[in-house]
This record gives sequence, structure tokens and C-alpha cells, in this order.
Amino acid sequence: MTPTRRSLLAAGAALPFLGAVPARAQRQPGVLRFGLSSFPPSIQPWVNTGTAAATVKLLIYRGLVSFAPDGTLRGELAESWQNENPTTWVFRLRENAVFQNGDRVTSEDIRWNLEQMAAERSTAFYRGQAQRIARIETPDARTVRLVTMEPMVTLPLWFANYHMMMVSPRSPTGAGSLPIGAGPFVLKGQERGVSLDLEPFDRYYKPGLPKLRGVRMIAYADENLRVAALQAGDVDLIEYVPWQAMASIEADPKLRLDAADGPFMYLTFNTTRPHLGDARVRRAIAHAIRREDIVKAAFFGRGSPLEGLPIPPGSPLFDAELATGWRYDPDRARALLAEAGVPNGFSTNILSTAQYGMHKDTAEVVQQHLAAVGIQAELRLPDWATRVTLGNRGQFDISVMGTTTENNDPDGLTNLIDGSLPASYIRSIGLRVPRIEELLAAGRAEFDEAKRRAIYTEMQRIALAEAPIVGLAWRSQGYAMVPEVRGFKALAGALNFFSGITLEETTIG
Amino acid sequence: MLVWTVRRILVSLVLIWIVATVIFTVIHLVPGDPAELLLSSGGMAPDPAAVAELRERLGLDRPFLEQYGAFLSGLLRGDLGASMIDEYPVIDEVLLRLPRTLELIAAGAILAVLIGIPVGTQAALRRGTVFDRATSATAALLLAVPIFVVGTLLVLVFAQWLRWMPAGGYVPLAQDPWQHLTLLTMPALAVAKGLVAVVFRMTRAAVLDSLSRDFVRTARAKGLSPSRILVHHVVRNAIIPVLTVLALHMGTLLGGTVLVEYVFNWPGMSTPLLKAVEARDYPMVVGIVLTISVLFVALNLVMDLVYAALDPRIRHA
Amino acid sequence: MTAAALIEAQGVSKIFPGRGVFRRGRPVQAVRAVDLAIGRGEAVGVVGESGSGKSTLGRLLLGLIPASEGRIRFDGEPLDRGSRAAWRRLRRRMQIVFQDPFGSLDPRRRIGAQIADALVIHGLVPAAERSARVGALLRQVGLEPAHATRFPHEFSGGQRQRIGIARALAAEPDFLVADEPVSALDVSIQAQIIALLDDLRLRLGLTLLFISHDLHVVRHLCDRVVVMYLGRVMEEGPVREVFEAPAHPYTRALLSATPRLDAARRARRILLPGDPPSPSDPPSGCVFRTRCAHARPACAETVPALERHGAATRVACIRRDALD
Amino acid sequence: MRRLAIPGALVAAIVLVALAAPILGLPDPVQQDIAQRLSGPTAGSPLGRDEFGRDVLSRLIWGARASLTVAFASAAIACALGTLLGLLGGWFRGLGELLALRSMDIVLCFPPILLALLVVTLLGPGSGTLILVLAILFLPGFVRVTYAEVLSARSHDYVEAVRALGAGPLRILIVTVLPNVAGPILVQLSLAVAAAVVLESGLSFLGLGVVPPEPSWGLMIRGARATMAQAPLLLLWPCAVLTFTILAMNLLCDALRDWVDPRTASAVRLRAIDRVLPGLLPPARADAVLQVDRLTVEIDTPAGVIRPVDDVSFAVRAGETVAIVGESGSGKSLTAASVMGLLPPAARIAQGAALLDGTDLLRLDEAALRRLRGGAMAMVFQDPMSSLNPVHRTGDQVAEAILAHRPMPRAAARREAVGLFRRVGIADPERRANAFPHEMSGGMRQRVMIAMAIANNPRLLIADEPTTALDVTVQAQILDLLADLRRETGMALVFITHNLGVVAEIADRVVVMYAGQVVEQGETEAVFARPLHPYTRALLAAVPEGDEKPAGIPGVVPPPHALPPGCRFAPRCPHAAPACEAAAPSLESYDGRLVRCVRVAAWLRETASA
Repeated sequence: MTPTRRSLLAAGAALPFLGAVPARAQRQPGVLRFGLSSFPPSIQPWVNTGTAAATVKLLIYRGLVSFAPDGTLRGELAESWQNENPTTWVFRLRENAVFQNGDRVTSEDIRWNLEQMAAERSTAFYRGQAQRIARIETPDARTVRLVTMEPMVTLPLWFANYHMMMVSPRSPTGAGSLPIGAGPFVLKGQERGVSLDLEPFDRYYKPGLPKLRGVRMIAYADENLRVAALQAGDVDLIEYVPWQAMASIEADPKLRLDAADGPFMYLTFNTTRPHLGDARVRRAIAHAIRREDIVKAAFFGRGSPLEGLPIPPGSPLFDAELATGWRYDPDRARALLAEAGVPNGFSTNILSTAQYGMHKDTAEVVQQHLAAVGIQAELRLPDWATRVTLGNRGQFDISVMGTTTENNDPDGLTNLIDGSLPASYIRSIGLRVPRIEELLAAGRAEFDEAKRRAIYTEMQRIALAEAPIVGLAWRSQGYAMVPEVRGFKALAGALNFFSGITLEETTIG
Repeated sequence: MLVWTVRRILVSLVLIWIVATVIFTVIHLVPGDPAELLLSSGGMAPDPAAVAELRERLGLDRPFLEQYGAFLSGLLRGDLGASMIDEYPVIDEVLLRLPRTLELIAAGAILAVLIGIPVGTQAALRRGTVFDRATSATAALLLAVPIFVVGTLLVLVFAQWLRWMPAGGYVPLAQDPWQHLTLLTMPALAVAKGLVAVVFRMTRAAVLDSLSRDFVRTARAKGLSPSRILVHHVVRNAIIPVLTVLALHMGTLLGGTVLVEYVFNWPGMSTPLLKAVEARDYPMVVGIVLTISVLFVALNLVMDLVYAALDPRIRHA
Repeated sequence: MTAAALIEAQGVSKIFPGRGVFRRGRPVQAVRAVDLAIGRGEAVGVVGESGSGKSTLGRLLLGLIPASEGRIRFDGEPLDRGSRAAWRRLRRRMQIVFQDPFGSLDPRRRIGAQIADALVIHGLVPAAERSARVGALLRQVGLEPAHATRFPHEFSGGQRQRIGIARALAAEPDFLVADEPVSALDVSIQAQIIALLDDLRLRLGLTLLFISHDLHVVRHLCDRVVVMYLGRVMEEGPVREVFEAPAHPYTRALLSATPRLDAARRARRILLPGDPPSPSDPPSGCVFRTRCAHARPACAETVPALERHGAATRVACIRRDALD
Repeated sequence: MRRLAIPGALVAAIVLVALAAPILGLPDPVQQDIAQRLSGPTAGSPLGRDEFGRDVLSRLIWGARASLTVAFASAAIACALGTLLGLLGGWFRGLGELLALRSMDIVLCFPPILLALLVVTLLGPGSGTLILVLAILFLPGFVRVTYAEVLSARSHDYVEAVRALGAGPLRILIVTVLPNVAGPILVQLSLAVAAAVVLESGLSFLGLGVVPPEPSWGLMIRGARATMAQAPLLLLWPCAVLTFTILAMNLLCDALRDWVDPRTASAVRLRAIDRVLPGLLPPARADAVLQVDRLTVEIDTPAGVIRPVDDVSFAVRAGETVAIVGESGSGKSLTAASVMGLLPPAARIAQGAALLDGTDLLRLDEAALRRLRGGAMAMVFQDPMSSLNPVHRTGDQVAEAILAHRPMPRAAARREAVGLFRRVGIADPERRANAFPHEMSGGMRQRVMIAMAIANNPRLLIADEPTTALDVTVQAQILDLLADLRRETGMALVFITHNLGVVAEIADRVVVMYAGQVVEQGETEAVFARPLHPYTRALLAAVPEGDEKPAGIPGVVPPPHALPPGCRFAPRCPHAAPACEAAAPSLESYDGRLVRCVRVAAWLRETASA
């Protein structure tokens, strides 16, 4: 306590002079200061610890492949990959890829990683995926051959995910130790709950990268403060720009905004509850909501209406007509309700959470519009943890949910609408549409682009009629930075949270 | 005195045990499952098998009483357990965060005393004047305007417009003392905001009371100067109730600085408490609450001793 | 006398537990081994300085605080036992008038209501007649019935003391303890209250225990006086006898220390040295010996018993005969 | 009561507006109009619209309903329950005390936010939960306040009086204790309501409070904070009404506090600074040790100007003791305070002079008076316990008096203080100088006060009822001490008392005062042997001494605002004649004495002939 007391006295004495003395820490040249949205609860690879942690993981670790700034796949630890037959994928490792302990990345290392992820007591988020690999062959040190149980067109996408990073089998183990990765930056130190300091890894396999002399990641949980920190010059780059601040950042010549629609809001249903088991009622709800109001009220206009399934407009499987299948049409909604035998609507409830403003605001607008067609919904706004539990247990009628798919491939929709999957708060409860399940499985196994497109078009048509979920709005996900930051790029659509990958090419000043 | 202290400590231990039991029970009663939440980050759907395995590993599948027994036996060994999120020992987290919270509260209290006592004394001396009314109204204003509004305004003015100091954050004292103090300034002001009003009101009332006492008349009859009367007799007597109330309020600030920590990014102990409740990180919640209770009880004990040191009537009664 | 006693105390002691934040103080021995019998219609004065235990004795006799030792009987009934109903019946018959005319009345209730409390609690008078009865009581103590609707702060100290007396009388008690009822009053008012009590006593046949620190006040009101020092009775006897020929050195000192108008009496003043010892740490043997000019080593040995001295007086001093 | 009016009206106005919300013809507070989102003031919505395009004014007023309902309900529940627990704990002590107080300690151990979080998570958010949370949070405060008040009420005689009447505990608690502890509880209630309004906003901000879309001030602030940059006014409105409400509640609370506390509710509002720094007085003339000439003190009261000291003159020579005697309300203490320059702030010297060795004390400025106070003139007060500062050692308090007038090292002053302790007859002075006032007996404390007064060898010592609070044996000691000191130092002593016996013992001359005036003045022995004024005679007759029964004086001293027109004693005087009421008598000289009575000559003739 002694230094504290002395420091307090000094603070009191110094207060009047703060104007005269520069109070900021000296900025180190070439070091990027990144404003995180929260302090990562953990940066263990393989484990799902949220999006802020993902950015840090993308600095330290690398997988076999990654998403390029344009959203396409590119090689990382693997320099090339190909599909030998529908169930066999071959990855060719890079010659110069080394872990940060100096060891070369070998095919045996990759096998070890996949086996660990698939192991009995693994906590890996991608354990399910890893378990679908039937066999791993390592003909030589640079070749990995993966044989899957069924045809798997989306397999390379798995290996681009930040949940499937490769680490050295010779990493230290035990409490508090971090596995060794092969990424461009090394964790130098951290002030728990405050900041993380990273320095470049000098033997990173991409020549000339990383360009930065260091990255300092500072957590700002309060979005207003995060923006303030950027405007005050405390940080150079922030993630999760709050929507209300986007306009002023765009207007500020000293700042730059890089945002793209990616995550989305939608409704799920407990179809075991009265009326909600009827697809007509769900469709009526889909037509009753004016999506623009949600975009305006919850996202300050930073987003766009989502009147179909969440397939991003840039996707090759996007169908402009199907994308507006649930457009706002209150008369149609009333007609559907009448058809379903509830012309005067009914009473129900909407589960959302007060913990996150966008969930609450979305629910408020939905409530208002449902009331307009006669559906009286009571808001239930517990904290997030309770909301998740209630969602998993199906203790709700309608719920507001927000998420993003794992990648831009329509297979990402499986998690949201495949009723054969276990009950989860991100899906509707008790709703099985066998045809949708079949089509999703078929799409996953189809290597022909045109046939795949046909499969997903049919799947969308059925989904529009059945309304297993109801899309509400795309929301803009943005990064803001000072103009001196160059080379950083926000990835489009569902890949937005992978933007951290571009930090290896970022420069400052 | 020894007997008194020992008895107080025994009663306190029982109190802390009750608090521990209550919080342990309630936090388990509250809906939400740590394993489920842990695996649901970022709006992802967890694998039910993985959730079940994690529950087993965390010991959540055991009967409640068994978990409580394990908790108590750990407690008796001085082991608060580890976080369910990242297995970080609770005691380490507390030791890391607590000094920062204490520093914040102490800085706020010092500011509150430095401002509240002189202004409160002046208001009492000028009772009924414009000064008195203006300061009383200001105190009400300070109480009324929420911390998150004041905090945001402070950031807006000092960080964004004037650019005098960083918007918020924390740097360890050892790393950069000057930066540390700069970052402490705004959150300390925000903590002081509420305390100043309290100290001001108490001081004003206590000084008014003290002024009407006979010993002030005696001091005048002795021919003492007004300043000596004021400092040595009036304020010296008024300070005892002020400090008592201040201590009580400081006690409630333990774990109550959530908003300040949030608005200024000060990594104190309230934030992990809140986060732990949100994540249903049982050991962390219980550990932090226990720490706060122990501190609260200790603070009361210390305040009684300080009170006695300041007031000889109690010391020797 | 004992046969006709209304109230009788035998070997009554009161020990208060010590208090204190840091160390438990030693127990305070407020009243020790007091025997006292008061006959019907008798007025007994209890005199002593602060810390002598006289107020504690008064409350013990009223049963307001339980005795640590000894027995107290009121009209033959023990005070410490009995059902609630019996207790209430007894309570009605014994009342108290307090010293502080400001603290003894509830500042927030009209005095009429406060006087009527006894009537309500004991159901003495039908509700319809209550105000008439309150008026009569007020008149009895020299106030107007119209005063019943006023609040205590509207009265002077002497008037409040009258109200306090009216409140006590409302219960129609047999036994009244007046605990320093005139100490806080101006001398001119003090005489009024003494006259009032004297008058009431004669008219209502009240048995009176009058507690005072001033022997002279007792003289004109009481039949008998008890002189207390540090919880013990020093001397006890008929007022006239004690005044004419005080036997105990303490009684003599007390009488002589009182400032007198009469210059002739002033010359023989006995000045007691020092302060009275603390009741939590009384001297051994005779409690007065530490300030007594006549003390001998023997005084520290045994507690002197109250023994007959003169016609009807009893004195607790082993040297009583030597001092005459 | 009148001072409650303004704050009461403010709070009532706020409550009324909230209650009247349904009949004010306001737009629906939950009706969204996203198109008009964040629009500024317009004709339809004078305060603009919020982030959902809802009318802000309507939401403010409807929000007041939610915010105030929560505040009042939670405070009321906490108040009722807390008062009950406090009453039981304070009255029954023992187990009840333990349970009532310790259970509150448990509540206090939980950080408020955590408590709110847990309760809300368990029960779900909403006004009902919020009320419960706030009630739990406020409960300890009420229990503590009530408990402390009950403890202090228990010790009051009027509570014991009701007990003596045989009332049961329930009746005592409800009829007697509760009304008397109601004041502080009421104050606590108003504080709690104010705090609840703030807490409601804080908890709603965290999403733990009122459930949207129902409006509340906290929710409005939460919503507005996000749009601070676009629509700063949205933040201003709820903050402004919140501040206004808190201010009104605080004012009400202060007024309540004053109202229930008779000490601060005096008719004249004392400006505290005047106690320490009285203003300047106009200058005039000089003469002897102390000569008081035609001293008149006035006080402005709502009932008009009163003169509690009216035309008082007397003089004290060196080595002489003059006693000022009279009933309470006769003005004797104010006379002394005038001389010392220690008048209460509301009082002022209207005329007269008080010459100390030729210097007119009444015309001196505060600095000059300060040099004299504790120096050339000193004073001893009635209650030595309250007159000594409880937190300083007695030796230091005496040394402080020395240092105030004679600069010297602290240690030297301290040594001198020990010498003074010895001189006033304190045994073991070195040890006693280290004692605190509460560690001493009353007599010893008064000796300390006297040591303090004589520290700088005063020419004049004023003793204001110095022995009234003491036992008679100790009183005798103090009187002897004062007489000795006067003899040794030759100081003049003014002794104020209502005890005629004391006067007879100590005073050379006596000044009898009645209702602010001197009625008789002369040599003590002569006055007591043959009092000339009927009041002096009546006072002497009231002393319970000798064989005659003391005779009281009927009636009371008239208050200064209702003095009789002629002789002030006439209404109580057995000898009063019509002449007495016709004109105010003047002070006249008889046999070397001064008497204020028109009938004194006649009476002298009657007694002479008798």
C-alpha cells in the first residue's frame, strides 16, 4: 500500500499541472496499438473463447490454410491442397514453415494436432469435425492425406478456421502455459485483464512479414470508450466499432472506417408452443416485421434488411428473389394468421437479453411490429447466461438471436436450420423438416458447383415456406483506424472476424 | 481489548461463513450453466457431449451438497479454487485485482476528504447563505447524475477534446508511475463524485453540531483564534462521524465500482466479479465475494479501532 | 412499624454489569444490602450524592429493575413473581415522578393523552369520562383542564413537573416515588412543588419515597430520612432527630457542606477531601472511611451494621459513640 | 412546519405529474415511429423523440411513474420492515438484537451490484424485482437508524414512566417509542427514496431494472448514452428530471431533519460563523476592574425585539466578589456573556458599556477582545463536562489557554499547566494532565476549568453557575478554592448563581436580577439580613432552610416578549398595588442599597411601625 499512498498524494498534487505536461505514453514507432472489445478469457487455440480472442490467435497461430482478404482460400502451412476423390483431401506442407520454437512443421505434427482434437476428452471446438476424418496418412514429411467418412466439400474451410490452428506437439504443458504456434507474432507479455504485447516472430515462413515491429492489444470493454480511445490517439485500430459511432468516424478525416455486413439477427421458435408449430404462423411473423426499422433502431442504419435465409449477397449461391422471400407485408401476415385459424393473433413471449443492446433493441422493434398484426408478445430480457440456458431448454416461445455463420459457404446454415442437430439456443426447438436436412447433407457432398447451387436453391425455397428461422437484419461489423494504419482489411461477410489475419501485412506510420 | 477483538473476530468468521454459504447456494441456484456457456462463446452451438464432459471435469455433475463440502474443505485449507473459464487460480486473480480496486477507492476517498471536508465546513459556517445553498445543490447534483454519464463526459472533455489524458486504461505503477497516476485521475474523480457528496453532507451536519457545543464557547473564552477553534476544536470533533460514514461507504464500494471500472477501463475487482456472474464462473464469484466480505468485516473492525483512537471516550470506556 | 409496612425491602442489592467497548468494566455495585420498610402513609426521604444509589433504590422498590439480591414485598406480595395481570395490578399501585421535567414527558403527545395513559392501560375510567378525569387531575396539581390539549413544550419546568405528578396520580397509586423532582427547578418553583406533594400526600394518604441530594428539602416533607453513600445506608431515622443530632460523620458533612444563608452555622463547616470513590471499586469496610476525618484502621476491616443510636435513629458507624 | 412547505410542494408536484400521466393526453410512450427517430423538438413532441422515435416528454412523465413507484415502494417496504426489526432488536436486546443487526451485516457484505444481479437473475428483471432488490439494499440502513433511536429512546424518562404505568411492550413500542423515533426514520425514508431513484437508473442502465419497452428514467439514460453524439438532448432530459427530483427530495429531507430536531428548529436561525467571528461594534469610553453601565441586550425574534438584559449596572473591585442571583430567565448569564463578548449571534448590545480597567469591552473589535478573553478576563462555565473538549487531554487544553496569550515552547506551557493543576488542588497533577475529560470526576473537571481560567492571571473571573452541576460536598470544595484564589491573586470575581446559600457564602455584594433587570443590589449580609425588594424576600423565603416551611413564589418569570407594563414582578408580588402596574419603577438608593420598587418606602414604614 505504501507506493499507492504516495502515488495518490502525488496524483492530487499533480492534478493542476496535467494540462502542461504531456500525459501520454511515448508511442513506439512501428508498434500497432489495437483496441480489443474485451480481454480474451483465454487464447488457447482449438477452444472457442470468443471473437476478441480470435484476433489474438490469428496473430500467434496458423492453420493449414487461411482466408485471403478477398475471402478466397489461400495456403498457409500448406502451400497447396487438392481433392483426390470425394472423400480424400491431400495437403502439401510448406518447405519453410516452422513453429516458434524453431521446429519444422511436419505432416506428423498435423496428424498429432488432428488426433488431439478428435481425442476422447478433447475440448476442441472442432472436435466433431476432426472426428469425421476417418484416416490420416502421412506419406512423407510434407504430405498429409485426409480420408473423410463421407464426401466433404467444405473440408478446406475447416482448416482456415481459427478453431483449427496447428501447434507444436512439443509445446509446454501445464497450467498457464500456451501451446507454441507458427504465426507471425509471439506473445511477449500480458497484463491480465488489461493488455497483451506481441513481437514479431523472426522466422515466420512468409518472407518480409510481419511488417509491424510489435502489436499491443488493449482491451476496452465499453464501446464508447473504445471509440474515445481511438479518437484520443490512445490506440491506432479498434474492432467492433459501435454503430452509432460509424457516421462520425466516416466524417472524421483523421480516421478511417472499414466495415462490412457479416453477422445477422434472426428469430427462432419453440414449435412445441401453441401456434408456433404452424409454418403459416411463422411465415406470418416473417412478413409482419419491417426490417428497415430494426436496421435503423438497433444498428443506426448500419446494416441491411434480411428477408430470407442469411446467405450473403456476394455468395455464388445468392439468389436475389429468394433473398426477399419474407419481405414486409403485414396484410399477407394477417391473411396467413387467419389461414392458421388465429385471425386476431395470440399472446406469446419473446426471449432476448438486456445484456446486449442490439438484442434488446431488435426485440423491442419486433414486439412493436408483431403487435401491429395482433400478436401480443411479452419481452423476456434476462442476462445472457440465463438466456442461453432458457434457449437450450426451449423455455421460450420466440427468441431473438444474433450470430454469424462460420464461413460464407451455405453449408454454414446447417447449424441454424438442421433440426436433426441437438437442441440449441441458436436453433428453433422441436422443428424437423426432413427435406431440408437431406438437402443440406447433399450440398455438403456435392463437388459440382452448378448442382450445388440447385440443391441450395431448393433448400431455400423450402425454408422460406417452413420458416425454421426468420431472418431480420444483417448488421455491419467494422474496424476503425487512423490513416497511418495500412494493409489492414476487414474481410467480408461471415469472415469478418478473421480480419486479424491481415495484421501480418499491416504497417503503421 | 484483546477479548473484545477476539470475540469480534469469531463473530466475523461466523458471518463470513454464512455469507459464503449464501453466495455458494444462490449462485448455484441461478439459471445458467458454466459449461454450456463456456462452449457457447460467440453465438456458437456447443456439442452436448462436450458440454457433458466439461460438466464432469468441472465437477458440476456431482450433487450440490458434495460440491459444497468440497468447497468448504478447500476453504479451510485456504484454497479458493480456480476459474472455470481458464483455470486461473481465484486467489491469484483476487491478489492481482484487489490492489487496483483498493487504490481506486482510496484515491476517491482521499479526493472526497480533501474536497468534502473543507467545503462542508465552510457550508456549515455559512449556513443559510448562497454558498451553503449552492454547495448543497451541487452535492445533490453529484448524487443525481449517474456515473456513466459523468464518466463519459469526463472522457469526452479531457481525452477527446482537450487530449490531456488517455481515455482510460491501466498501466502498472512499476512500469510507468506517471502514466499510472494519469490514468488513475479520472476514475478516482468518478469514485470521488459520490463520496464527496456524502462527506460534504456529513461534515456540514457534524460541524454544525460541533459548533453548538459548549467546548467551542470555552475555546472562545480562552481567547483562541478563530482558525485554531475551527481546526482544533470544531473540525477535530466533527471528523469522527464523517470518517465513520465514509468508511461505511468505502465498504460498499468494494465490488461496487463496476460502472467506474467499465467506463474508464480500470481493471479492478468489480469487473471480474460481474464477468464471473455473467459466465457463472462459480469459484470466481464465491472467491471474490468472500474476499469482499472479509475486507468489509475487517474494515469495520479497523474503523472501530480508528474510531477509538480518535475518540478517547471510547478508547477508555 | 414492619407489621404495617406497605413496602418492605430486605437485604436488597443491585449490581450492574460493567460496560465498555474494549475491556469489560468492573460491575457497578449500585445498591448494597439495603433493608428498608415504609409504612402506609409514611413519607421517607432518601438523601445522598450522585453515585450513592438512591435512584437505583427507588427503581428497585418500584420493581422497574430486578434486584440482584434480596427480597422486596409490596403490600405483602413479592415484586419479582406473579402473572402479568398481577404485575399490572401492582404496577398501578406504585408510580414514579422523575427529576428531569423536560425528558420525562413525551414531546410528541398531548399532555392529556399522557395523563390518560394510566386510565386506558388499567381501564380505570370509562372512555366517556376520561377527559373529565384528566381535567380533575390537572386541577388537582394546580393546572387548568384546558391545558390537556397542549404539548409539553408549551409549559415551564415547574408546570411540567406538575403534569408528571398528575400522570403518576392518574393511576391512583398507593405508593409514589419522587426521584429528585425539584432538583432541576428554581428555588421559587421548588417550594411550590414541595408544597404540592405535601398537600397531595395528606389529602390522598399517599406513601411517599422522596429522593433528593438536598437534606433541607427532605426536612419539610418527610417523616423519616435515609442517608446513603456509595450504595449503602449510612444513617436512617426520623427527620427531626437526624437534623438535630446527625450521628454519622457523612450526615454531618453533608449537612454542613450545604451553603447556608445563616452565617453563624457556616463557620462549622466540615470539608470532605477528594471525590467519592467509584461504585465499581468501593473501599473495604466502611465505604466512607476514605473521606472520613474520624476513620481508624478498624474502619477498613468490617462493614459496619446499622445500629440503634439515639431515640429512633440507626447509624452504620463503628465510632458512633466515640464521636458524640 | 412552514419550512416543509416548499420542498413538500416540489415533491408533491413531481408525484402529481407522474400520477396524472394517463389524463395529460400524452402520446403513447411505447409507440415507435422509427421514421422520426432522434428527431428534435417538434410541435407534437416538444422534447423530441428517442432512438425508436418515441415521444420523449411522454416517456419522461410515464417513466416518472415507474421510477417513482419503484423508489417509493422499495423505500416504504424497507422502512416498514427495517423499523420493525430495529424496534424489536432495540427493545428486546439479546437474541433479537443479534438477529436484527447481524443479519444486516450479511446483507452489507454483498456488493449492491452483485445482490441486484443475483436477485434479478433468479427472479427475472422487472419493477417487482427491482423493488425487492432496493428494499433489501435499504433495509440495513433502516434497521440501524431505528435500533440506535430505540436505544436512545429507551433511556428517556417518559418511556420509563409508561413502563411504570404497567403498559405492555407492544403498547410502549407503538404508542411511545415509535412516534419518537419516527423523525429520524422519516429522514432516512426521504434519503432512501432519493437514493432509490438514482439506483433505479443505474440498475436499469445495466439491464437489471425496468423491462423495456416500459419507460423509466434509467432506461432513457441508457438509451440516450448510445446516441450521445447524435442527440445529446436525449441524455439531458432524464438527467435533468433525475437531478431535480433528487434536489427536491434532499430539500424535503433537510426540512424534515430540521423539523424533527428541536435544536435546529429554533425560531432564530443562528448564523454559525457569528459564533466564531462576531461583527464589529461601535466604539466609546472608559474606567475600574469591571464596571457595567446601563447594559442592554436586544434580540430580534419573530415576535418582535426583546430585551433579555435591560439597563443593568454593577461594578466589581479588585479582590471583591459580586454575586448575580436570580431565577432562570432573569438575564444573568446573558449579562456575563455580554461582558466576555460571547453573546449568541442573534443578540446585540443595544446600549451601555462594560469597562474592564477602563477599556470598554462592548466597543472592542473581535481581535482585541480575543486578547483579553482568557487573559485579563476569564470565565468558568456551569457544565465542566460539555465545556471541555472530549478529544483533547486536559493538560493540553490548559496549555492551549496559556499559549493563546503568552508565546512559549509547548513543553514550557505544558509544565505550567501541571503547576496550575497543582494550584487548583488536583492530586497527582502530572498524571491528571494526561487524562481526558471523561476520565475525571465532575469536581476535578471543574478544577481543570478553573485552572484554565486562571492560567494567565486574569484581573476578572466570571463564574457562571460553576457549582450547580456538582454535589454539595464537592461544591463546598470549589467554593473554597475560588475564595482562596481570589484572596491570593486579588482578582475580581463575578459569581452567577441561583443558589442563595452559595451567595451568602462567597459574595461580598449581591446583585438580584429579575426578568432582565436589577431589582436589588447591596452588601450581601445587609441584603440577606433585611431584603428590601419583595422579590428578594420571596426568594429567601423559598429556601428550604431553618424550621419554617419554604414558601414558593406563585407563577413564573414572565417571558421577555410578554413583560407586564409596570413593575415586572408585580403579577407575582404579594404587596403589589395599583401603582406598581402604572409605571415601571426605577432603581433607587436606600441605605446604601439600590432597590427597584415603588412601594419600598411605604413598606419600610410599615415594618418599622410593626
